[in-house]
Amino acid sequence: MAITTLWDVAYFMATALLGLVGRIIPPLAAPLGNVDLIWGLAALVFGAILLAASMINTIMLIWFERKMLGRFMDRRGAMHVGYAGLLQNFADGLKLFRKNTFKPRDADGLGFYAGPTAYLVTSLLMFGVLPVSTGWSDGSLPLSMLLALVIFSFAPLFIFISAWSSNNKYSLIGGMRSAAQMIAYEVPILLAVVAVVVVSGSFDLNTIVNEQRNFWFWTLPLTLAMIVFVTGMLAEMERIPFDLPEAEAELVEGWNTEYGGMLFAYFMLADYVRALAGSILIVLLFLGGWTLPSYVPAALTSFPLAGIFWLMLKTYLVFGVFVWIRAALPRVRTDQLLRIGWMRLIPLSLASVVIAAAFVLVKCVPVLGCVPSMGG
Amino acid sequence: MAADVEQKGRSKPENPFLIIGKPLATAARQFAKSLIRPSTIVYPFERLEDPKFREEVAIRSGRPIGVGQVWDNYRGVHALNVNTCISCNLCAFSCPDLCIDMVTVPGGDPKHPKKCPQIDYGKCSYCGFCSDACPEGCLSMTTRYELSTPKRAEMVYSPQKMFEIYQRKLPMNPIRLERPANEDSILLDVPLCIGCNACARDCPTECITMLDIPKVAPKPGEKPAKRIWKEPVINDSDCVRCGTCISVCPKECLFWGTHS
Amino acid sequence: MESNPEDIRAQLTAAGAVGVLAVEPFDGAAARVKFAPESAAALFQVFRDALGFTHLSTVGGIDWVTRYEVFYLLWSDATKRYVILSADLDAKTPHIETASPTWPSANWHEREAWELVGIHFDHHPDLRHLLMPDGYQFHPLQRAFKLHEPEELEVKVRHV
Amino acid sequence: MSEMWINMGPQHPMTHGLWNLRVRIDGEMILDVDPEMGYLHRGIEKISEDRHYNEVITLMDRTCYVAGMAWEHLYIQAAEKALGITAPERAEWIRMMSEEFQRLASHIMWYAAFVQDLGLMSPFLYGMRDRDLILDLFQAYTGGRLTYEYMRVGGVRNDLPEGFPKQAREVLDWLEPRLVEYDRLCMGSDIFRSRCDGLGVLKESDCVRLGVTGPMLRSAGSKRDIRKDRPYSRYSQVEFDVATADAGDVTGRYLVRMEEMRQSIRIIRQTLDWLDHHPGPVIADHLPRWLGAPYAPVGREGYLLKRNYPKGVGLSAIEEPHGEACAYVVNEGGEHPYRVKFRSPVFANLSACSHYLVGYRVADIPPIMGSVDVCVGEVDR
Repeated sequence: MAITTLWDVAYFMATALLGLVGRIIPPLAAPLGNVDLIWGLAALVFGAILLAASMINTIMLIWFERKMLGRFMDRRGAMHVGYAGLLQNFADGLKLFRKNTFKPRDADGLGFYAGPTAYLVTSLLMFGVLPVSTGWSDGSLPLSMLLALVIFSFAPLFIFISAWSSNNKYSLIGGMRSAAQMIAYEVPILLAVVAVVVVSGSFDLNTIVNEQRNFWFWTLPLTLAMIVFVTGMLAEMERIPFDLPEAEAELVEGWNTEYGGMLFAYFMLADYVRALAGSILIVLLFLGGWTLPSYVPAALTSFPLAGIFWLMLKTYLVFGVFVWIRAALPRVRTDQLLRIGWMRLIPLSLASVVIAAAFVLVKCVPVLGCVPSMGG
Repeated sequence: MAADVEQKGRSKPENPFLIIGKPLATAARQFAKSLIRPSTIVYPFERLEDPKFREEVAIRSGRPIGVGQVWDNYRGVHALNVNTCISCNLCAFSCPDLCIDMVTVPGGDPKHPKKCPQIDYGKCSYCGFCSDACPEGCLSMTTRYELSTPKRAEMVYSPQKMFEIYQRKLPMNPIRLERPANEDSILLDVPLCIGCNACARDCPTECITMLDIPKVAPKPGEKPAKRIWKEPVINDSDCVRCGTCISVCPKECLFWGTHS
Repeated sequence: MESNPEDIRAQLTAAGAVGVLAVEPFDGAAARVKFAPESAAALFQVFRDALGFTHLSTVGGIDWVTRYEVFYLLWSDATKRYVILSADLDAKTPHIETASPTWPSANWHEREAWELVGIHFDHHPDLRHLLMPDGYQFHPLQRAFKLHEPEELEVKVRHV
Repeated sequence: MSEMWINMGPQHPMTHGLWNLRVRIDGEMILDVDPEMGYLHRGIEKISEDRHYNEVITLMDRTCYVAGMAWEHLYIQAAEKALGITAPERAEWIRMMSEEFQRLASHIMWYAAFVQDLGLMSPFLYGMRDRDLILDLFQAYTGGRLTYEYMRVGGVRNDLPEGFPKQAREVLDWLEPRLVEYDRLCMGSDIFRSRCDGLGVLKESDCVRLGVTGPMLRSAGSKRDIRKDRPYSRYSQVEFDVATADAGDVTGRYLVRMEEMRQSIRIIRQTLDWLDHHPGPVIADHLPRWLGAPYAPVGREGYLLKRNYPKGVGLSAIEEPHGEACAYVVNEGGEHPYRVKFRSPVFANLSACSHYLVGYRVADIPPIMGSVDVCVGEVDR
């Protein structure tokens, strides 16, 4: 069996593990050889690898942001734990882990504890859906993009639950802002995605990425859609121009005011998990995913794990742009945010759908030539 | 929505598009500059008072650190030269926070024990009045600023501890108070004096000598004056103007003023 | 910046102000106007409207043990000068009419003067504690309030 | 959602100090505000009555912890008037330079905190970085970075050290382009403009009525500046313009403060030029000993009555970075001031806060209160 995908690796590990156990304890050899059992264990191993990879990437993302933001602000960022502060976030996480988690007296216990947990778990679910390279998962979901966006939009529910149940006025205002903001920005995001679907003719992220390979990504015909999508993503991630729900100047910490210790860490982590997933989504939808344009020398894409390398590089660059925006722009106001969402982005996203449809009809771009396969 | 409150701040129509190019460019320029070396100092490892580090970051055009030199005149922990201290109490008098106690140190004669300042840094406000007041220059402030400690009692620095700091030869604050050229002296209200010797006894510099004065016979009908026929004479050049004599004078006959 | 009490006196006479006891020269201000506390409200109006002292800088009180003094520092944008109004109040129940209707900025200054010095301002719209805790019974800037004896004070704080 | 009161403070990122802004809101709309002060009340006026004239200076640095020099200057002027002492010419120029440096430092500090309230973190660090250079200068000639204890009744503590004017000019050269950079980050950004335009409007007549002074007043179009209208120190001998704006809103206050920084740089340059060519004493050559320096405490009534001390009342007013500050020092003879009364500009500016907050949104509170530049130390004193 050739090991080409991560699933193969997981399956191989599960087989080997069960085989080893069967070798040591011969009576168990036959029942352990059950294909379903191997498949189940392989799924577990697959999930564990995925979780570890995404968590490490998330924490690296936090480090990346801290260092980069530091340079934008003429300072250094984390310095001392590990080389250039690489392990600082692990140290911070350990500290939060050791802290006491306490609940305000009048807070609702179930919501208070379940909210952040569910928020983190649903955010992590994203990585089960997003393909990271051709060798990542076996097969593909036909509607994976839709599924990713659905998972992505779970968040306001849990934020609101945790905000409401922590029984704090700031949390409440923050939760309401969060809900309003995320709902307002779902619409332009979905419309921008429609433009992508129109051009690629598929809801499958694998297909979308492969389609882009032929055509120097889609930045030119889908520039407008990309701007709308990135702006919407900024709002969905609650990053700085749109971080009203946790606007610390007026709302202390917004919806996570009452949280401390590990529950706060859940929120922080989930925020960055969402940031990572969102950045990956942007790369997949607009920047060619793990592929490079077809005229790039093959040597650049043929080394081992090249797909993951290029995807992560692009992801970090996209996230770097977010950090840049954070370093340079103040936060907008709630009404302005909603006005930007409803009055500017939605018309823009509708326009982007029209533009995309026009491209599909013409199948040509003035400078770059014609692409017969466009539009599926 | 309460009807009586007018909604404000919504009159100006907003731009259709938000122009954000300038701040982005400014941040990017700063990013590029900081890539070489950010302006911050990695504090416990790099210190501005360290001359080697100072040379390294010295004048470099366009960098905020090293725009100029750094002076050694920070008002930090005190250094005390116990040997030259004359126990004049001026530092304790001058302290606005009452954080200086005069404690006995070994070395004085048993009759007049030598007293030196002990400073409670929990109260000290680092105003420098004490080192300004010190007439002998034995109490001065150093650039040392790290004195955090887990115990509050350790914030009280005894004279010996400050003497150790003195012996470490840290950079001292070179600024001395420029004292006015012709200061007030201590004057005597002669008719009030009873010659009790209190001022001469307590003078830290021993600049007061009690001189005999001719005995004045009581006028007829008056009781003879109850006094010792001596009078303090103050050697102005030795006087540090601590005012101890004024405060101990039982008859309030010494006062500040100018010879004229 | 010369002190110019004659000018103030002339203007006050022209405006028909009553209750002015004395107009003294004062270094740094046009004059110090002593007035009788009973005629405060009318005099404030005169100073604001006739003399153009539109800006009330501050209100302060001094405890002179045998009497209280309340002083108002006014500024005129037109003539660019200060004037000090000052009134003596009796030591038992020092009180004077509030200046808040004339200068709304007096509100907080009078609250402060009331709680720190103990001068009561009649008809003040909102005479609550400002710097001290609610229910604080002492007036710290009175001479009878000595420092270095905090343990003798019993502070009753009302929790709202 | 029904109306509710929320407490913004005493520990809240918006407050920049220790005070409590109670806000009644309906949704995001502010219906009423009620500031609660006094969390930082240290009784400075009372403590001053128990201290020597010079020892009050240590309190002045702590009155407003970002504008210590200005408050020292204010108090020293009043105390000198009350005691009948004049400082030498050079000391006055050094004081003026110190006050302008302090204004620069205070405004930069304000800029840093204000922009950070809007969610923009990098200008905060730029501001702190540049303010540090001014603090270096303060350290160079006073020995302190925040609590200077520099001015004395009758002059200043010491002359400027050698090499100071050179470094001061270098710092000014560094700061001038930085101010442009600040502007690019704020005024160049439409998000910033849309956050600040038309917020917290207070018309000139309202400002005068409510006792609001300083940049808040000048942003509404008034040209009142104590430095111009009633020149103290040597302000009559330097050239500068009074910064004004028209709108009276947050943007206006921003513009006024930015322009004031440029004018401060202008004043400092003139002052440095003057100081270069006029060496001289910096403290009055004859100070009564009972005043100028510490001595054994006497404090007995009999002594005080027997000796003749001058009596007097001193009033001084300066244009502090936050606005018009006044000091009223009563000298009844003796070593301690009889009564010290300070007029804090922020105290008055804050007392008007219901007039510029009601009707706006919760999200507008940080920019509006940021533009007021609250320094709780001088409100509570």
